[in-house]
Amino acid sequence: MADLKELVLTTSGVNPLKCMRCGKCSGTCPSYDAMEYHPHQFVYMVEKGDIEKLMASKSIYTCLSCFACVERCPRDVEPAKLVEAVRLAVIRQQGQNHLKSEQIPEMLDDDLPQQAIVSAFRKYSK
Amino acid sequence: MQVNQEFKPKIVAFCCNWCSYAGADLAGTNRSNYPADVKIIRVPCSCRVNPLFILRAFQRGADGVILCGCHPGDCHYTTGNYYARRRMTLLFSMLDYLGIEKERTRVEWVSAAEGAKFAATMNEFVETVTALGENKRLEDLRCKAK
Amino acid sequence: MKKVSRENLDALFAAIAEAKKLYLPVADGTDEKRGVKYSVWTPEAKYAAEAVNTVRSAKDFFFPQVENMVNFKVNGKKIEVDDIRTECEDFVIFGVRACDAASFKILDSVYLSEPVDTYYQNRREHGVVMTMSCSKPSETCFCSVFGIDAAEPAGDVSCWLTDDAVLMQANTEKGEALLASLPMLEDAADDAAEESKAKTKAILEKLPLKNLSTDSFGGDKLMELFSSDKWASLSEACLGCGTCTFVCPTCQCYDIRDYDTGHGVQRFRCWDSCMYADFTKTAGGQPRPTQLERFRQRFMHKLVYYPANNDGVFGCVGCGRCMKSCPISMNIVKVMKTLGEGNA
Amino acid sequence: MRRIGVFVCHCGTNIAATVDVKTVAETLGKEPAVVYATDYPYMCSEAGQNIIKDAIKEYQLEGVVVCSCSPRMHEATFRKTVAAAGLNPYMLEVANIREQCSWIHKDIPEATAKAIVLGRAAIAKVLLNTPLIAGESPVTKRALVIGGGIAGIQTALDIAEAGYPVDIVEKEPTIGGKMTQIDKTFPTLDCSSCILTPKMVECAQNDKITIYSYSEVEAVTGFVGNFSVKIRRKARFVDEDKCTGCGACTEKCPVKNIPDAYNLGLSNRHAAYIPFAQAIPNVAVLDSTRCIKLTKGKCGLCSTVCSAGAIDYEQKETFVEEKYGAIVAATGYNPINIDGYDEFAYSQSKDVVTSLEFERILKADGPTEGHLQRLSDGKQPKTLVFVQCVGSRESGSQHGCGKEYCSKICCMYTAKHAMLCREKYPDTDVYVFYIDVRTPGKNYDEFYRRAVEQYGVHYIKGMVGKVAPQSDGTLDVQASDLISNEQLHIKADMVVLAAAIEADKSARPLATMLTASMDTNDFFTEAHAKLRPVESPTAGVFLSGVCQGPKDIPETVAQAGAAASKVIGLLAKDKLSCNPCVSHSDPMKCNGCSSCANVCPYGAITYEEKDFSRRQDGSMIRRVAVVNEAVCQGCGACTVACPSGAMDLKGFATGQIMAEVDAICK
Amino acid sequence: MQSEMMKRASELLADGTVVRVLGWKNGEFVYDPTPAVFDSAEALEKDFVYHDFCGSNLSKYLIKLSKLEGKTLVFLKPCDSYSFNQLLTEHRIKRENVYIIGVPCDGKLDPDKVREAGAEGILGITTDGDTVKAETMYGEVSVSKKDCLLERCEVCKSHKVVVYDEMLGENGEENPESGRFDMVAKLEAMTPEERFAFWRGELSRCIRCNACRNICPACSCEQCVFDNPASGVSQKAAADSFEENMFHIIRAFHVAGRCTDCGECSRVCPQHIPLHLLNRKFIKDINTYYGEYQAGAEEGSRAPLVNFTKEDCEPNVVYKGGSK
Repeated sequence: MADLKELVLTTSGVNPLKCMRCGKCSGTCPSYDAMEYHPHQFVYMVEKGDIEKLMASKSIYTCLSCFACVERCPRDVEPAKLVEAVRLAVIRQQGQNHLKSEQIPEMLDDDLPQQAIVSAFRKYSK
Repeated sequence: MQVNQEFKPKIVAFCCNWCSYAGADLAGTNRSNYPADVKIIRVPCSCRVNPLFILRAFQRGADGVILCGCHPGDCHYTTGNYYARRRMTLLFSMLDYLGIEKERTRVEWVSAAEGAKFAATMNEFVETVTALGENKRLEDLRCKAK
Repeated sequence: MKKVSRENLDALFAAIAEAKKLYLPVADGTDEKRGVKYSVWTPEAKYAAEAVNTVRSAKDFFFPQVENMVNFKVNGKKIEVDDIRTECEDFVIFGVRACDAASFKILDSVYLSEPVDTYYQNRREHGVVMTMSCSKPSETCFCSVFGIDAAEPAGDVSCWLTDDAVLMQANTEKGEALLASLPMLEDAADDAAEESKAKTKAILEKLPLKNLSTDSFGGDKLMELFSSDKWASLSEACLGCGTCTFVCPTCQCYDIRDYDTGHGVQRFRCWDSCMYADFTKTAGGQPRPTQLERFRQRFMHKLVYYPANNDGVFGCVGCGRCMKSCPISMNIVKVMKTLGEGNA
Repeated sequence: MRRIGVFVCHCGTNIAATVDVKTVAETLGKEPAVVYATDYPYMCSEAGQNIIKDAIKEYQLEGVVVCSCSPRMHEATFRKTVAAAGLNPYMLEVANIREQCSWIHKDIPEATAKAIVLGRAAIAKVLLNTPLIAGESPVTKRALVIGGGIAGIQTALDIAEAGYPVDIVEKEPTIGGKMTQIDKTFPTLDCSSCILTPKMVECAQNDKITIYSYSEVEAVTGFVGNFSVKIRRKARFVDEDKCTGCGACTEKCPVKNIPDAYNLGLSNRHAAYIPFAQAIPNVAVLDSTRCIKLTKGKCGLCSTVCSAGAIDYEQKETFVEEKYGAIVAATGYNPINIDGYDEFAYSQSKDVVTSLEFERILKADGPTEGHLQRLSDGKQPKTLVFVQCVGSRESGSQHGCGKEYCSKICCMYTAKHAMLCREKYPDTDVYVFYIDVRTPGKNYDEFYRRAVEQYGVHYIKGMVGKVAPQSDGTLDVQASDLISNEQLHIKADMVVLAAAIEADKSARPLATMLTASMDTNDFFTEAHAKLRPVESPTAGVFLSGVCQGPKDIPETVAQAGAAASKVIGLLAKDKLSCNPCVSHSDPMKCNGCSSCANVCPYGAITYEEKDFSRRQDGSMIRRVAVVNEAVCQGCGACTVACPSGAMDLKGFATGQIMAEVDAICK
Repeated sequence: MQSEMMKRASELLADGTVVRVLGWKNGEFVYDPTPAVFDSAEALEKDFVYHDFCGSNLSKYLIKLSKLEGKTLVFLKPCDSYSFNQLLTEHRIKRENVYIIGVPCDGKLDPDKVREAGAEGILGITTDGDTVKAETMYGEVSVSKKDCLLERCEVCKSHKVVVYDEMLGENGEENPESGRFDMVAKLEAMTPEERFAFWRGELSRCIRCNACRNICPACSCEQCVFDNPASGVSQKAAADSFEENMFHIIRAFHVAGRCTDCGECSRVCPQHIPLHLLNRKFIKDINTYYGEYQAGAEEGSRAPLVNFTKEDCEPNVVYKGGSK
């Protein structure tokens, strides 16, 4: 789905076309064996627009977000950011508005970091 | 500032023969797009560009003027762009001091190998000048009358 | 004679401005020190009644510094001529001093004699000059030397300032018509201005330059003055700028230039100065190659050539502007005194 | 008004596809001065040039405007064309409606309108052109080659072969360059030294060739045909003429713990040394930073053992100044520093080496005397892993030293290394991790296939992610196999990294001295990427070898020969015509203030006292500027520095540029 | 001071050191002395003056005078001496033909400021310490001297005569804390719109009389580009607001790095346009971007615009610069 790809690209800020398919991300990935789709495949699948397969795969949760792939990629592609973007897409797909702005004030207390509210909004509202 | 959708700025680009003009040629060879509003004048070196030429362009209706030369240190004539750099710094500062939009003038160093940079620079400059709109503060109405 | 109270002066200006464009001396900018200039009247404008004179003279109204004359358009390989002349709109200049009013006569004799300068004529015909008698002359004033009476200024309408009113006397049909169109004017006695005139005359008597002599000058003194050896020392400090000529109410030289606008050509004239190195330069070169000759030209013109051709009237009105603005403080008074030494 | 002709080129469809050339010709034909305007598919063709020539005669044209490709491409062509028809060649202007119009715009009306404006600007300029006559300058029949590697050697030999004297400046104590360090060469596997050494010797023996070893270019002035170069000869503290290269000093020298550059620091040398056995010149050098005599004033052992009396502790650096007609840059390359690649454990393990270090290990005069050994324990490795593209093809900023380009030679030498390992030590397992195997070149792919098919080298597509030294002395190589889609761990004994190559650091300051342009990677820019690949845009400066871009030995040698032929072509001329677009000063307006001389990079401006006596002014002698037209290069710096506008530049006069501005802004 | 100057001048004329003296000649009123050349003790006795209104800078006259036979004696005030040095640097003056007597200066007066204080119809002016007394046709007016100083003297950059053969009186010191850039900084702090309005207001009053150019010691070209039809920018009058700007931008640019900030341009402008603010902007920029440089402080110094360093700032410093 084209707009899903668009969503992943915008939220991740990654340009998969920069990938030269060297596989260093996969070569460096510590959870490679736990993954159905490996980092280099991930990049390629996003490029092809195969987002739904990725969303359905457990791979996105086996990624440790250790960013070794981001660190090592010779072309600055940042595969881990794509994984995170797909995770986000999944959350957004879950549809319901879990959080409404009216609910915020009563949830506020001094210990709640501002950042938590913002990211909660990103994740739980539509 | 109101942006007129129809407004097409007039941009004069002075390019040194050895680096930037060749860079512009390379942009062409690479088929890199940039707006047709940019017209290039070839000069032997950025140091050939007299502040008078820049003012003349504004007088004659230019909305932006950009000077491109070899990167400092790479001047075909060794030192030309160092002088151009000082001249333009002071000229632009003066134009700003007189309240003329400083974004209308620019210097960029573009080497013969930087076709992509040339196109990107021109795209960005045209965008900036388009956003500024027509040059009103340094215009000669006589030259605008049809 | 007519009068209007000083409180009603602004209403009078408003009434004039309703029909015609009205210019009057006001402070240049907010800063008084920058002097006084003629400006279009607006309800906010404050008439600078005290200031003896504007920095620029009133000749601008009839002989502007830059005037477009004709346009040419290049259309393919053809050239089209575009006559851009239009009828000038009516205007009134208020507060002109006697010296400037006298300068108009000098300009007229140049521009309105055959062949008539139609650009000048157009403006002159549509302008009404309202003069104002001087109340606070400066030490640089010497109009009386040229027979001008600052208490009796010429113009279409002459005005005098009293403590509570402005008195007006029409001198021409144009002036009559203007005054007749102003209902707020009241009648005044014919001698109502006498007190004001007397005050002015008393001050004129105290002017330091009132005794400046013109005896050594005039059309008949051509050869002896031209070949005087004093020009060398007089002109040695002259920088060759055009300040004196540009502030002078009687300097009337101009240059005609073409400006290529890219779409066509604008032919315009602009003031020129005989002090400039390229004045009247031709393909053959400059007729006056050094500053001495150019300097001499200016003063010979005012003091000798002009009177030679105009029944002895001098080409200077003694406004004193050049005395205040010359960068090196050289001026016609110093020239007259130096050349006159030993002759008078 | 001048009679101008306008000639609009279609350039096939290159221009005509986006610019309506008919409309351009028609519109420009209506310009006031234009008496003839036409268009033609290829103006640069003979037929096209004939159209111009015929029109010049038929319409008595006084100026010509060609709307075509960049003037950098065909200005010279069309100048010859108009000259052939009797016009001064400088009565021509080219409007660039291809590179700067048709190729960058897609919209036909827009591109057409722009082409017309560019044409108008050219017409406006040509109306103010003045006929210019080129002066002449003599050519110094001597060439300078900077860099004494295989590129420089080959260039020098070829130039000398044609009979012209040529000097080689080499910063190291010997010529030979990188090729001396290499064991075998692909794709024939012949011995590098065996083919290089004879050429080095030939250089030394050829009486047309002077070798300035251990020397650097200090300053360059002048211009094509007339360069003047100052060469700094570093002090080697050994008299080159006396030294016999016997090596006695190097043996007796008590300082022996200095990393040997020839072996990339894998072994040590003495403070007195000869870089390697076949060095040319075969002359010892004292390392001034380590020699005890030179640093502390004691020792002097080498002097006592030198039977030739060649040791000279008092030697000072000297300078040679020489004139040259042409200069060839052949500054070569170096592998990049890969200390930053932590993931490959290069800095942690002695058994992770670069490919050039591996060459040294394989070569008989290397630290292991040609035996394949681990540098950590001297054992012969059983499993070797080669990693390709280390630092090449990188756009990332992680390591700070990566290069975006392909280093071009790594695929082939890695195949060579793998093959040599398997050939000499059939019991080794060799793995090559690659992204792509690039083998364009005669017999290159066949070579690579032999490595796979005949020698059983394991080629695995996929980049190594990590090399981790293990406690048992092995190296854990972690990589992904992209074809089988699995992650591998290989227990390797040795890892060889194919480090990217980069232009030698001396190239950048040299380019500045030569006023030659460089690209962002510090490779010299060629005058035209396709048509003038061995010339720099700076006239008289030529390019040989890797300083222009990565290339292997056969390509380098080919380019070296090409550069030499260009140099020979230049030196064969007795005179060069000078650029007539030079500055000139109007003495009537000149103040003599020296602003122009202050900014002139060539010292082309001098002053003289000139008498301007005029009527009444008496004697008036003023100081005025005079331009030496043979020295002036036409940059125009003086024209702007001049406050009175007395200085102007022929061909790019103030009036001409303003006319262009006016036409463009109209 | 005046009598000492006359005494030295007469001596130097008498012993043949110099053949002429360049100084100031008494005017019609006290405030209007004219630069003049004197060739005898008698001439000096008759007309030579030196007082608070001798503001004009004599250096420029030496371009011509130093080419004449024989030495010219000139009196240079501190600011004039900077102009002299700059002209020497540019090879415009033959040093060997000039004998310089440096005269100290504690500020010159601006007659317009005296008038401004209410003194119309000035018949005479006397200075007594810090008080300036004007006798006028309409009575006597007293003003504090510091209120009547020329603008350049209010923010005097240096009381030091930088080149002389002999000095009359005590030479002064440079004054780095003059505050002469304060107004420039104030303008820089304005918005571009405010600056535009400010300069339009000022420059639209220009009558193109060329007083600023012709008085300027740096504007001493054999032929000015504005008088040269071949330059493409010649103008005799500003026919358009553009040309008003153009003239002043180019004039300031042409003297950039060469202008010693002698302030003559502003002194002579009949329309009181603060032209020094243009020149000082360039001086301030040069100081900021390329290091402190005072034109004329040192003979032979290389003007910033015909000089460079490889590390110079890029022109985009203007975009990043403080003023918004």
